[in-house]
Amino acid sequence: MTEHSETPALRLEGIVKTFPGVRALDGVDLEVRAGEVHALLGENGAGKSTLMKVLAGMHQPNEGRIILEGREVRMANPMDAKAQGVVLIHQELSLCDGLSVAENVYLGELPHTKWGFVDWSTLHARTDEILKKLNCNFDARTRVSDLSIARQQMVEIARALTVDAKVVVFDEPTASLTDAEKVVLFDVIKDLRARGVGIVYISHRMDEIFSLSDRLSVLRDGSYRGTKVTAETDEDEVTRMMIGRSLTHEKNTDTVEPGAVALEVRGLSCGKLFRDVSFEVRRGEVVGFYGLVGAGRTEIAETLFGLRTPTAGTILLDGEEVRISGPLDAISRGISLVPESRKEQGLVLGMSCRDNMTLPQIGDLTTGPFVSNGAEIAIYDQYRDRLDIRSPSWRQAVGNLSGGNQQKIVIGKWLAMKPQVLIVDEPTRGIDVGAKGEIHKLIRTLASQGYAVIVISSEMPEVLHVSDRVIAMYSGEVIRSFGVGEVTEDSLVQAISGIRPDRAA
Amino acid sequence: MTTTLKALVAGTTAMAATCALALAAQAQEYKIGITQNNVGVDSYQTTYEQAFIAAAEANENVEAVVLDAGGDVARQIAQIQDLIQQQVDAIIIWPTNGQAVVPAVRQAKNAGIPVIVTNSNIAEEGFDFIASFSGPNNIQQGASSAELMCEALDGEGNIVQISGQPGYTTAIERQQGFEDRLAEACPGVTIMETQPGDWNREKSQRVMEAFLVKYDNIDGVYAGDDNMGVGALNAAKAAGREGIAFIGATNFSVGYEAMERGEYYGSIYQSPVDDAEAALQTAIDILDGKDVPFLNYFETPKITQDNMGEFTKPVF
Amino acid sequence: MATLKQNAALRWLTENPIWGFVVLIFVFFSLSNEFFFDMNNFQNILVQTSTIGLIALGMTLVMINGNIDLSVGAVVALAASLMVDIQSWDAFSGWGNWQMLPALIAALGVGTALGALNGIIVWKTGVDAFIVTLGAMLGVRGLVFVYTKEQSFFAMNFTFSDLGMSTVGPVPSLAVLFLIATVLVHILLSRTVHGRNTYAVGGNREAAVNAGIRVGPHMVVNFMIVGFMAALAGVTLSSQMGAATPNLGRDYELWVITAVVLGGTKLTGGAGSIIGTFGGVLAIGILRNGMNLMQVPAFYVLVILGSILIAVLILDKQLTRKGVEALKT
Amino acid sequence: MASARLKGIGSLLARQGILIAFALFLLGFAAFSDSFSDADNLMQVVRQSAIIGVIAIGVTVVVISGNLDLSVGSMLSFATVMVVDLHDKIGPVPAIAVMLVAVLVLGCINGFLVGVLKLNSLIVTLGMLSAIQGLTLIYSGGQNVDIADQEATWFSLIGRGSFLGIALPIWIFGTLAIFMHVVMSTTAFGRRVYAVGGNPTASVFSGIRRTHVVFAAYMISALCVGIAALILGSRVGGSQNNVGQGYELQVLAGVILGGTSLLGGSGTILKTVIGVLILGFIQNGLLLLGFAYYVQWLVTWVVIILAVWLDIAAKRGRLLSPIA
Repeated sequence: MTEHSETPALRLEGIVKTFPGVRALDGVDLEVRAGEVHALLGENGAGKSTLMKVLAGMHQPNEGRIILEGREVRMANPMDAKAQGVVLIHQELSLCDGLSVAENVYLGELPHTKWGFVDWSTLHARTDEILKKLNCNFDARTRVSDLSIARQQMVEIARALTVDAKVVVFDEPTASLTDAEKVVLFDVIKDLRARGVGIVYISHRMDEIFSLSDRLSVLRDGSYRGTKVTAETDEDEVTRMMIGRSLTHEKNTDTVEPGAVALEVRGLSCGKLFRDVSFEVRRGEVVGFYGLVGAGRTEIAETLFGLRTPTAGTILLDGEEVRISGPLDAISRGISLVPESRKEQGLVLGMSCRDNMTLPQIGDLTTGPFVSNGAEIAIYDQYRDRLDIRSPSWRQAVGNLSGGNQQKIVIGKWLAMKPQVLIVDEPTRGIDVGAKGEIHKLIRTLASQGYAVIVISSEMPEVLHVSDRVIAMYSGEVIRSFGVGEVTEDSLVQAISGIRPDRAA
Repeated sequence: MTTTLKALVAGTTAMAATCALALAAQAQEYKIGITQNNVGVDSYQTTYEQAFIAAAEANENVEAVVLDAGGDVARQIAQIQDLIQQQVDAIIIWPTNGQAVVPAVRQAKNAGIPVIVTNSNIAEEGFDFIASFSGPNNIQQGASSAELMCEALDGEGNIVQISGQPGYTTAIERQQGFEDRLAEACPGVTIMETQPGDWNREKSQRVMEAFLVKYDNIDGVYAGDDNMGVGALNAAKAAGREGIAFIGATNFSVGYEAMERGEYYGSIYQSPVDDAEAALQTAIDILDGKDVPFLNYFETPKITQDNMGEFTKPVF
Repeated sequence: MATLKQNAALRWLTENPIWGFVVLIFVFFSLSNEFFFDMNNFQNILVQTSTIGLIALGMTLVMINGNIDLSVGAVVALAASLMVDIQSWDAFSGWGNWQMLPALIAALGVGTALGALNGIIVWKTGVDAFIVTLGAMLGVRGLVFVYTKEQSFFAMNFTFSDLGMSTVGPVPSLAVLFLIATVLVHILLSRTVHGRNTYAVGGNREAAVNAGIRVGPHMVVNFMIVGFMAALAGVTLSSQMGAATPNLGRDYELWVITAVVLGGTKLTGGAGSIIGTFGGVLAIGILRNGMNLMQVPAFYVLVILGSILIAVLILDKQLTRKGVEALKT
Repeated sequence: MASARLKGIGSLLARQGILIAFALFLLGFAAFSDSFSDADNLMQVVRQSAIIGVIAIGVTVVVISGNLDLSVGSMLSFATVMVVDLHDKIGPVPAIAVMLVAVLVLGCINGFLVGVLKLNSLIVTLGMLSAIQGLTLIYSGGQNVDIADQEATWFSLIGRGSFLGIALPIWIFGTLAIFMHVVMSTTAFGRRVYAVGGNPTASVFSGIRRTHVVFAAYMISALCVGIAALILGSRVGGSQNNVGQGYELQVLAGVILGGTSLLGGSGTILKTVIGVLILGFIQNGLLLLGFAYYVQWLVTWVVIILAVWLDIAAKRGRLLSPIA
């Protein structure tokens, strides 16, 4: 490690941030030196995002100090933070579709002449310069809505380069990038580091953290657990710091004898979304789908659930060819889908816990013309206990629950349908470690009870942990199917990057 | 879906038909354009339009361009401009507002097109730009209604007034004529309150219901037309209040029937057919170069239970 | 290169389908009515649509912001009443034709102020603009009646209505005013920082907030612009009539919104353009004018206009459809 | 502890603000106008509100499903003209049947365009507002329609009769309100409407046929308009072609006052009833106090914004919006 100036680029001291009823940050310290990549780790809900929002001026801390290059500062708002040299690159895209790349990059600070006219030549020249630095093969005038998600991510990153940044925070920047794009991004990060910028790098991907970062800090439950020099630690130690115990991301070793084929898919295609997909799922078996965002996994699930019309191929349930006309049809045939986005697709946030949970079967829970209150509450109680859902009452609006409890409501909703084929898309996104383990256990239990389960996940340990077989997808195609014995992390990573086994060999 | 589709088809057919009609009619002598206030809002205006079209068709020297402003002043001005654009020989206008159309009328005059105002006069400032007015005298009508009221109450009593749509000339003139004449002829009759009924029977019924609750001493009701008058009558009947004299204007068939039943005191007889025919005739006379009086009022006599036998029942 | 240009043209048309429709009805009426294709008639169309058009320009900004203003019709009436009434006040009787100036200032000022009031309520209370301006639509109409006491006003001074009927060279002043306003608002929206921020605020409000755009004041400015435009429309309309009536501008909000939506502005905000709005305004103007010239019965005009609005909406949906791959939600 | 209770009361105040405003208005009017608190007058306001109220019940269902219906005003004109016109031609029962079928067809069109084609409901029903207005005029040829002998037909009773001393329109309004309230709060259909309005995507992912739900909501709205047309046509014994003009706004004002969010997914029928009654009492009370009729518009302006503001403020826990 090279020595830089004595004063760190950024120091956070004793940051406390409380929300009504929650102490999100409890005296967090963090020190980022100029010219280092400092990884920030922690499970979801550990407070990383809150900390970064405090840093970027989106939240004001209740206590504690932010010291930038030795000077105590206050970040009144995001603009203020940016002006002082602290830039946050959001995990979720925050671009405006209708505007050009340049306008998005300089959003809120468009260069202008004294009459308020946008100075287009300056704007485009500056933006093109930044895009060139990022090796982007699109120009400043391109409309953002015409770009792919990955390219939009690059636009997001380009924003950081508009100011003379002292500290740049990357929040899960690689979530939707291809490997080639990742390489470019890492070059950019290294370039920033060489120019003496302090970088905070938030990611769940250990490989990235270990290859990129100089030091790392860990948060757990809103409090600071310590900082390590990356080269002097290992994954195991970091994991223990994050979750307070060792977690063995073992492969699934249960050997349940799979039963008959419950679901078979032959040559299924849907336009450009996915092509010629074939696989089968047996009763008592968990099949994991692994791949990058946009690889077509979710779209397959949606097709099986009747939400998309396949352009080719057949679906067989229990050996019988079926045409699934819509979700209602899918449900009546015993297919359940726990969707990818719980807030947008899974829940009606303004409705009570119970009402959400019984929604798909509300038509069957009637006595006479009326919905039977008792039957509904019975179902809610059963799955609340089974999934350990923490909610003050069934009357509580789902929007007021924590992410993990919300996800459990969605899972409960579909378990209550007693499906033959259960599809879970990103089942543990945004869920704390404890609940994660429970849900994994639950998935295994369901399989052992004879359900056919499909798990779609972007987390390799999860896929490896719960699946009997893993299907790797790349760009709408199935690249390879692994049995539980033959899968390795390396081969899986290769597969989802589009490298077929024959060529890899 | 099908309804809209049908209507659309019907609309297009109508469009094509009128188009053909317009082309075929080129050879005729006088092309007279009319822009009406708001056809369809009540039967008077609709009957007027039908009578006008019938009269124009009966006269083979006339080709009529019939437009409707839908009650919107701005649209009426646009229609006058469109008529000027089509170089019609004369324009008949039923003003949506007596004042607001003056500049457009002036524009027509400047384009050399004589303008005839029908039914409801324009403001005095515009008199220089029109060739003639043809229609009822609404101020006189209001005054006549006041006289009827006087007669009905023997010069003593408390009444309420339900006026037409606020801001519309006919409503304003009738109200003005009524109030002025009443004060003059019958100082013993007091108008306790005036509320607008918007030419709408249901609205008038509601207004009357409120009056009935508020005042238990109503002796008479003056309504800006019979449509509203019958609404007020309905309200009084429903409330079981008797001995109220109802007086309206523009005798509608419902008013005529109520009079037959003895429930309605009187009204002003005004025939839309006479109105339309007078307007067209005035226009033709002007185009023929005949001498036409500037204010061409047609007769609007009082009609009461006593003399109603002299009048045929209105068709609207 | 040629195909690239062709693609650009095609793309432009798919983004502004209304112009295809404008051309279509233009050709239709030109062929089917002898009076339609005429310079004077085109000027008429411009003057007739200028009222709706001016308001639509402002409404476009507000709607790109993701808001809406239903009170514009009432503001038209209030501004017109002020314009006509104040110029005849005794206090200004010695001013000659300059007596119109205080009236103009008052009319435009009140329109802008009511816009600001709407905007501030939307900003500070967080109540949806639809509800705020629905209330204002009733309330401002109430103000008009309180102010006018149900009376119409008439401008004694004919100079005022002459102004409305005047021409610049061969072109009517009001048409010129409308065209200039269109160009100005187009420039405002497409070239200034405020204009570009309008898209940002409507398209992704959170991103705009994070980028330091002060969303509240920004929205207030746009409400003030639409208020100003509605007042200006009230002034021009009253100058055509030399008068003002309390019922003026009824239903205008509906036609303005129709024009803006026909022009491709999304009710959810973030997309839209003045070029599209201008097309939408022209479409309504040409339809009305053409149907007048062809003497389509008024009853059918209502059905046709309503159907066309829905038809364009369906067309727009078809153009942006994703095809067979779409998620069936 | 005390402060928590205080806060609880504050939030209760804010949440039930509409009821409190209602009570204040009633008390205010009663204090200043002798005839206001008269039982006959109160009853009359309810009766006069029945037409708007019946329509508002249907519109509330549409709004809860996340859409708007601005076409109810011209649909009311259409239905009233039709039922009155046909009454003398084919008799009351067939007339009512034909009219109900006709409005349901119009409801179908709305439902198809918004539910199936997923077009924006504001614009669709705006277009329908204009189109139906034209259809009404085409149907009647622009003439008023009347029932010739109103004394002789039982049809007149719908709007004018009474039962147990209470006017029939009130019975219809009350029964329909309670019925729809029960439907919306206790049946599977009701639950689905709330779900679709609350989150259309999640509803589809839960196997709800959103298309059907939205379609049904528009059918209910149309049916309510049909029922309102019966009251209106019977009460007046005739109809003009523009009789329903502007009703859409009054109805919407009532629904909004009742606290139903235009975003969908919340609101109840009974609150809409209260909203409509408040409007009715404001109108009546101000008239009785001798204010010009247009003063009620000013009051409505203030009341609507205050009511919705309080509602929102209670939900977010602070008075002013956090937007910078």
